[in-house]
Amino acid sequence: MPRKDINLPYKIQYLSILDENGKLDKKLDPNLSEDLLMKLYRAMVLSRKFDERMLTLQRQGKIGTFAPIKGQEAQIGAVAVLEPDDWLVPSFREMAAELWRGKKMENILSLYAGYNEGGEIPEGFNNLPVSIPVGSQTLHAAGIAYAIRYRKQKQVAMTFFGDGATSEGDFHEAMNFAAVFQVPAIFICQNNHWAISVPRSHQTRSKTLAQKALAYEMPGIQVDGNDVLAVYAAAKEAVDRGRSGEGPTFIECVTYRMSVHTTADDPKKYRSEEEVEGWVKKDPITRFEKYLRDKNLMDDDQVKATEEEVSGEIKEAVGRWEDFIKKTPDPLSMFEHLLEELPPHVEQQREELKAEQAQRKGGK
Amino acid sequence: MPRKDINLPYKIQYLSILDENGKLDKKLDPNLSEDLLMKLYRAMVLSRKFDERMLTLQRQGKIGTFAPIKGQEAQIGAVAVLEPDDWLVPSFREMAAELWRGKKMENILSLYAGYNEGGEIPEGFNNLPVSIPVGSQTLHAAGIAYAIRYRKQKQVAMTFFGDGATSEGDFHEAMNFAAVFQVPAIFICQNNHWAISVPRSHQTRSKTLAQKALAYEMPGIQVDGNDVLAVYAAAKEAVDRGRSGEGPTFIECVTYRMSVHTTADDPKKYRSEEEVEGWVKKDPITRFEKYLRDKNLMDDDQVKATEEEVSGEIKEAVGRWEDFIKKTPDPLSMFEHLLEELPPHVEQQREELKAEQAQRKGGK
Amino acid sequence: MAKMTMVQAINLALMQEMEKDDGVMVLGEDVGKDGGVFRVTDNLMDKFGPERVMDTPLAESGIAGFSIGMALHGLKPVCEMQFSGFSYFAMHQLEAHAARLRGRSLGRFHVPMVLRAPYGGGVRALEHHSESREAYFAHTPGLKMVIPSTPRNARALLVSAIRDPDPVIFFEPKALYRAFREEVPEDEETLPIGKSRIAREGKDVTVISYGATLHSVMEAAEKLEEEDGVQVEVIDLLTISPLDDELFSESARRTGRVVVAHEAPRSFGAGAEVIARLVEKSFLYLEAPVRRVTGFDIVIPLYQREMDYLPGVNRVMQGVRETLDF
Amino acid sequence: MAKMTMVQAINLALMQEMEKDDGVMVLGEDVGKDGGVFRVTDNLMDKFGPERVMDTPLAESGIAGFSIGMALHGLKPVCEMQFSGFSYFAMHQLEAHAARLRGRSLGRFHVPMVLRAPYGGGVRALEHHSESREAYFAHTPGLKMVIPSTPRNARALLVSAIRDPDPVIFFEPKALYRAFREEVPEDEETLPIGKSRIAREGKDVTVISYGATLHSVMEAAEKLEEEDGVQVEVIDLLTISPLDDELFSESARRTGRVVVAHEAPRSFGAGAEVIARLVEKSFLYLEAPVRRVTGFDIVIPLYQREMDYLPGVNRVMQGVRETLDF
Ligand SMILES: Cc1ncc(C[n+]2csc(CCOP(=O)(O)OP(=O)(O)O)c2C)c(N)n1
Ligand SMILES: Cc1ncc(C[n+]2csc(CCOP(=O)(O)OP(=O)(O)O)c2C)c(N)n1
Ligand SMILES: [Mg+2]
Ligand SMILES: [Mg+2]
Repeated sequence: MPRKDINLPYKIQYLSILDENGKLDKKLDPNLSEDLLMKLYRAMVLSRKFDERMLTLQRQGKIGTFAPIKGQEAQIGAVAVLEPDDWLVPSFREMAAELWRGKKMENILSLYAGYNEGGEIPEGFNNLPVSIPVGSQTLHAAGIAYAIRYRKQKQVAMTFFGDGATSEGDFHEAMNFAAVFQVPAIFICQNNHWAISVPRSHQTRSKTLAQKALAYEMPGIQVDGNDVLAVYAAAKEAVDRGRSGEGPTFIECVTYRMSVHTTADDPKKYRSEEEVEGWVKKDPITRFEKYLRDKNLMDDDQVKATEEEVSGEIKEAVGRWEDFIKKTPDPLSMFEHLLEELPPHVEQQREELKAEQAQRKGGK
Repeated sequence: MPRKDINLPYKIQYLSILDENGKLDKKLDPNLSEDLLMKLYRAMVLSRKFDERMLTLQRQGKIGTFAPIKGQEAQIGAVAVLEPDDWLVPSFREMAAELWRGKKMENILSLYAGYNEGGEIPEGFNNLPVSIPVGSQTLHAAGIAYAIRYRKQKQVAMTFFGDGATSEGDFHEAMNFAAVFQVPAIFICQNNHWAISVPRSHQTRSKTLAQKALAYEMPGIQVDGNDVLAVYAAAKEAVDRGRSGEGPTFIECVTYRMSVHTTADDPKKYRSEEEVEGWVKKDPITRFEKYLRDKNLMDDDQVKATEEEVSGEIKEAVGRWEDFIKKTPDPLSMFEHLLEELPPHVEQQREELKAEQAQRKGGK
Repeated sequence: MAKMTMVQAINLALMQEMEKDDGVMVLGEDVGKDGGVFRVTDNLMDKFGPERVMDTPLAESGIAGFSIGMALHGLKPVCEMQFSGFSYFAMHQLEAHAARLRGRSLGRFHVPMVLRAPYGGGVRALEHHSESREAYFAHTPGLKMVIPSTPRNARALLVSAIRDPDPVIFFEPKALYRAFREEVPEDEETLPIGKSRIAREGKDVTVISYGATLHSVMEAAEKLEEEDGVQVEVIDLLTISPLDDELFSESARRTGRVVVAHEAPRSFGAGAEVIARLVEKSFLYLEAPVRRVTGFDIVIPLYQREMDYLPGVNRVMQGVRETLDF
Repeated sequence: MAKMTMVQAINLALMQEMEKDDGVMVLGEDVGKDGGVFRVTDNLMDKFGPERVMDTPLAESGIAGFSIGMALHGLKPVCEMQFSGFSYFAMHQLEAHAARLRGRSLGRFHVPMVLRAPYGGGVRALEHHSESREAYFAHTPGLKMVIPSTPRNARALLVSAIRDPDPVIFFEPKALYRAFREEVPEDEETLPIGKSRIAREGKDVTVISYGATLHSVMEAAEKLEEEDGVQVEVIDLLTISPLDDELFSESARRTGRVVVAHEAPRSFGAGAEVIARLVEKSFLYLEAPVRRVTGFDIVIPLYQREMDYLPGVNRVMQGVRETLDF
């Protein structure tokens, strides 16, 4: 057909550095320091163990519904590129990234145990709190990044969201705003193959999620999201681009949600055990551990030592959290932080609750 | 860089058949019957003249704000492919398409003169009424098309929207739903270069709007939107695709809003006269007329006759509309068509108004 | 008659309406294979296939707008918002189109859709999973807003909502999903939309409520009878809009004393409208100010403080007592 | 002091606040080069450049969400919804984030944004250009909802809104944009958010109103004085939420008779909340039912019937007379 082809800029590429067996593609080695490599390893192990611990606590009824991150620990590769004053704009499945950026485990436990206090933001870090309305937070990252640009600062805003989130209008608007205003925002899509029971293939018809970046003429790349080095390398490129004023980047991290969607979910309804097992081989921690062993940075003893160390840390955090609970925080705290000043009629409602509390305590 | 390229299916093409001088690219001739060619011509002239008439009526204060379509008459090429029971899902700048599909001019006048009665849907046609919230109607087309598919019918749903509309989340969601469910929907983007004062280049960073279809793995094409034959050909291909169960299509029609955004707008604030004049050369009617003259289907006399004919038609329609107004429809009609049955408390409000009206009539 | 939870009763309504009318469609996030995150749509996909029970992409405006389209072409979509807290993503589709297409087309088209959503607190859920914002929809002309309170009336009202020729927002009090069982007849049963009911008769004071709060009110009424010998009449609104102001006005005229109870924030909530109607229709009968026992005008806290936020039995009792003591 | 239209007064507020604080940003559809479809933001782009006066892509949720982000990073975005009828596209961003980020972050972050939108009827506009849905936002804890009524108070309230550390929805009665001029001091002036004012003193009856309707009420008050010798006190709410229930309650206690007037649909509107507060706070002082003179519970009709829809002078007078005759 003699129609004219239109040449489109940008193409979509795929990046993988460490394969499933921990073998490194040397040409692509981001050459991280040994110290950083070890830190990444430790953080991934900590996240895995803490996730397991949370699951236990949930099953024991000590905390409520939460979204496990098992299998997605290589997300740490992305935030490892950031400075504390860069912005992290997470969804609800970035516990590993949050821990890396100072979030206290006891706060995470409190949040999922139903205490607003768990929302505490780690000092010195620009982390937004967990955002549950899918996709909605991506716009905040775009706006923050604009403010950074306007203030001529060097920060970036990195937002995380799932494969399902790419279906939301807000995602589209965020990508478009970010591209139009060329802001230093990094869009990290955690394509973990499932949005609760809906598989990636049914969420959208496109072959990749990365290609959605073309709609906004934004650089987009697909990376092996279980390869912490690939995630790091892609994020580094994107962050550098952002800091040097070259605008936003979209990164699709192909990973897998190895656990339940949330603890209220039963994946047996919609996916096979085999599928899950297929991904065990691609586990981000095992392959990274193999790589470190090959590099002689890691041996059996050190693996054990790391695990013990993080288990100790977790135990301490759980202890601090239990102490927090024992202090049974005042329910009147629900009236805090609504607005800078509580309006009189709400103040009055607070008094109603206070009176009721007093009455309850005073016998009855 | 040794990253792997990902091959994406579909590419974006550009289609133009009649050039600015009315010269036909023979290889691409859709071979329309002379009868249809003449009908298209006549309809375009009618739309142009009616648009001009509306502008006069507006300037005289006889009708209120409306969105002129001058320059976008080739949109008729798209609806010319449809059957009456196909669905037209317009925005607010498809007067030409609406007229083609049975909409009465007197109703259009009534609508913009502030009478809800103007919303009357032409009998026998599945035309949705004008939709003002930008982009929102695209979802209705997707849903209608799904219902068609579910009922195993052969209809299609064709929706129109502007370049600005592609920024709305609803557009994104509609494209995604349509592609995922492979429904017979045709998305016709009237890229008229402006969304009020915002130029296409600032609306989104992508080189074309057509490439946005790639994000949904939907066939997308850019056509010369001032070339009624190209619009027809692209729409025909899309409608055939839809009818044969091959899913949706996105068509970007590159055209130009030669007049004001609405009669409340002053384009001098944001665009140059030269730009507008540049587009006069690309006028969809002049070039089509040239083509018909070259084909010996048209001569001076016929041009004149057509213009007189349509002017007569318009005059009659204006007359019917004036008669409608003289009948000064009952304000109580505002309570009609809220729900199938008016709830008692609204019925009571209707009575309040009725009493007030009676009182007013009965001399204060 | 089988004893059913509200989840089962709603499932029954969907099942039977889908059997009866092949134009009834179910769509939403995870409503198909997963059967919905609360299992309300369980087994529907097995029975009716993925063409009628559709797992959609994750987009609420998309779901609502797509449903509007389906309805325009003659189907009867019953779409789900996974939680009412995400229904505001679709607010513009509901306000601008679902509520208006009948009028805009002078009656040529109409939008017989149902938008179902679990709403309200009490299930120890995450943020955004406990809101009660029925007033948004009740304030929108062209929409109907229904909230059932028991398995049986949930089933009957949902059937009516599906058959209704106009858009119905159907909020399901998720705290009641599995809270108790009730006999639900296998045979078809409907309840008129726009009518409330007397849930308990009494002569001393009227408490007007709906949804999960109704059950706190019922318990409070029992206790007040036991402890104070007071006979509380309880009105269950069932439909928030159009509001049936006849039944509660009539009750108020008898008792002279009224309390309104709901878990939504107090200000600009449904309670205010109830009071306004009472003032308009029964002013001279009111012997005491109408009290509102409601959620506070704050963001509902996470679950540890949720029970202090929600208007429970004690708070209702106190409200009634104050109203009686006035 | 110059005599200004409301458009000019709002423009002045933006101009001066932008001069004073380089963190104040203006964004929205056509607010830059075009100066806004009502020219409210005229000349701002020339003066402050496109980095501070941003023509955004056409996406309301985008504008709101982007503004939230800007506010989080310390700026003070004043974003515009071209018409309030399109603000529901952003409802979820406002409800889920603007209103909650302070709480969710335990006060570490806050969202000092203003969302401006022309609202209400009376300018012979197209569909979706005449709505009054302030109750949606007033019912949303964490948001403030402000509606000015004159050029001078529009300017002063907008300055306060911009300086407010929390999100403020600022609805501008578009019928008043150019309806009349008022002296507006060049020098800085603010008005507290959350406070209403007595627009006219009187002793016989209180009419509570806001926005464009306030002016019908004022005219009705004059006429009632002339024709019936009745002295009407008029309260201008100015802030819808948080509602200043002190001032109008105090007035109601003096007059004993109250009418509430607004153009929004009656049911579940702001009038209901006013009545509820009156009942709660001043029950024993009310000598007659509080009447609502409001828009009907229907979709506001196109402009030929708009004046029959909107509560005009006659309807207010009738409401007052009925209240006095009770
Ligand atoms: C706007 C909105 N709609 C629905 C939900 C309910 N919900 C929570 S998570 C989820 C799936 C998210 O999928 P994805 O974006 O892929 O992220 P993942 O959970 O896989 O990390 C849904 C539907 C929500 N939180 N927000
Ligand atoms: C959701 C929404 N936001 C804003 C508006 C106001 N508005 C009407 S038309 C328009 C520009 C539309 O541009 P485009 O989509 O390119 O269509 P065009 O007017 O050029 O035909 C705007 C902003 C609207 N009608 N709906
Ligand atoms: Mg996912
Ligand atoms: Mg345009």
